[in-house]
Amino acid sequence: MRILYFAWVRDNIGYSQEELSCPKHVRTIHQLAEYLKLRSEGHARAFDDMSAIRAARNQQFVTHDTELSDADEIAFFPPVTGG
Amino acid sequence: MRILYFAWVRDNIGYSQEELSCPKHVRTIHQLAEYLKLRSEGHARAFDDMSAIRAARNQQFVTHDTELSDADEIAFFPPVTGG
Amino acid sequence: MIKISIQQEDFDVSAEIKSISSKTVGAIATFSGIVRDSSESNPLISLTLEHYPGMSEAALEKIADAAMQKGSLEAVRIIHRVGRLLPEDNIVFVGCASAHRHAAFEGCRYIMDFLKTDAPFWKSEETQEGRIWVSEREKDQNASKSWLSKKT
Amino acid sequence: MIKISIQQEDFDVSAEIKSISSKTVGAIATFSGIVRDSSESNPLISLTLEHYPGMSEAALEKIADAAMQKGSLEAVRIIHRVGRLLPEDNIVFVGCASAHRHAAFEGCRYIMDFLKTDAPFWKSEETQEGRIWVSEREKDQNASKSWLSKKT
Repeated sequence: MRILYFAWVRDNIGYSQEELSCPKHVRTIHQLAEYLKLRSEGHARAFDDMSAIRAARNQQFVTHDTELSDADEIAFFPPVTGG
Repeated sequence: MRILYFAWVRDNIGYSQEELSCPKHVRTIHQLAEYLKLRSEGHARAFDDMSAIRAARNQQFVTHDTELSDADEIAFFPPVTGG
Repeated sequence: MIKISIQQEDFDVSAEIKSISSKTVGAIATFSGIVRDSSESNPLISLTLEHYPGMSEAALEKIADAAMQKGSLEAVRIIHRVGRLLPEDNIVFVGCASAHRHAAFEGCRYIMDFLKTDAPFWKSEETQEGRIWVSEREKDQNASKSWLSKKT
Repeated sequence: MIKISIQQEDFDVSAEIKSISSKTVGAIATFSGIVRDSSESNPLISLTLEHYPGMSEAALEKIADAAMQKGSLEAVRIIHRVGRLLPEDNIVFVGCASAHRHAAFEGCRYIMDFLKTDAPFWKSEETQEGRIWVSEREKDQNASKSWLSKKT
């Protein structure tokens, strides 16, 4: 699974992407974030308040209860502020 | 009194302005148009349907019952179609 | 800042947008009215714009003033061309600059709605059938009336 | 016709307007978003725009498609700049071309409202206090939600 980070999510984590295989019990976006929090202090900081986090699965906005597959590209980022 | 004509009002009358002194009984825009109708066939054609005519007094849109003075600049024209 | 021009010459939209921009402007909305190539399904040869000099400038000033009063606009630019125009020529340009986008959009719509009903300009269209004066459209009357019933 | 660009370079509004004009277009509405010179009363040094490459293009295409479906637009042009920008620089351009002005205005407003909420771009502001990420504004969320309750 490819995971991308943008804006202050990336700033906290320290890099913009990583590849990993999730354990079987990680089945949703929310569970993935909980799992990622264990990887570093930066991850823990980034995902501390999940209400501030938006996510995309294969480049489509999705809710946190969306299910994942190992072939997905998942992105985590704050609410968008373009325009 | 200076009288200006625009668009098809002018096309009917054949010229774009004239100066005249009105008789005392001509006190409103509507009465002025009725009076002008007598001046030529073109005037009569231009003012045949007064519902199609708009007017300005000293460069402000006015209704047909507006009173006039001899120092006024009066304009007659169709509804505007700019923009 | 309000600037009004009534002119025969064309204009450059980029330059006009720059002229209403400033350090505190975050949003510029513009409208360009353009000559189409047909009139009631007849190919259009030309469009001629006539105006009431003096009154037309004052009418556009008044509309721009009202738009500035209504919303929080920093600058308004209106250019209306007159004379003989060809298909794809610019007819009119309205630009509204504001700190925020909603005010800029509303200003532009407001000015165009009232320009269509309250500014003394007249269009005549030349086709192979001859030259005819464009009639006022009821839709335009209703568009400007709709602002009167809105709270400002 | 829809054309989307995400680029570092600036653009020329006149050229972009010409690119969406055609013989049947009578009305072009545009929006330009511009970098202001301050952030919460601190002088702004620069604004940096980041995006999610691939998803950002697709998101703008989807918004432009929806705008075309909704109103009778003939052409839509969207340009969003990314990278480091300075005060008074252009950030975004939206142009909508239509036979009539109401469709052009509505298209432009619609696209900007959804661009603010549905396209993956993020702004950070550099002031003397440092660099901070701009927070989403609730007003923008409400602006795009308001379209869902309107009949199309």
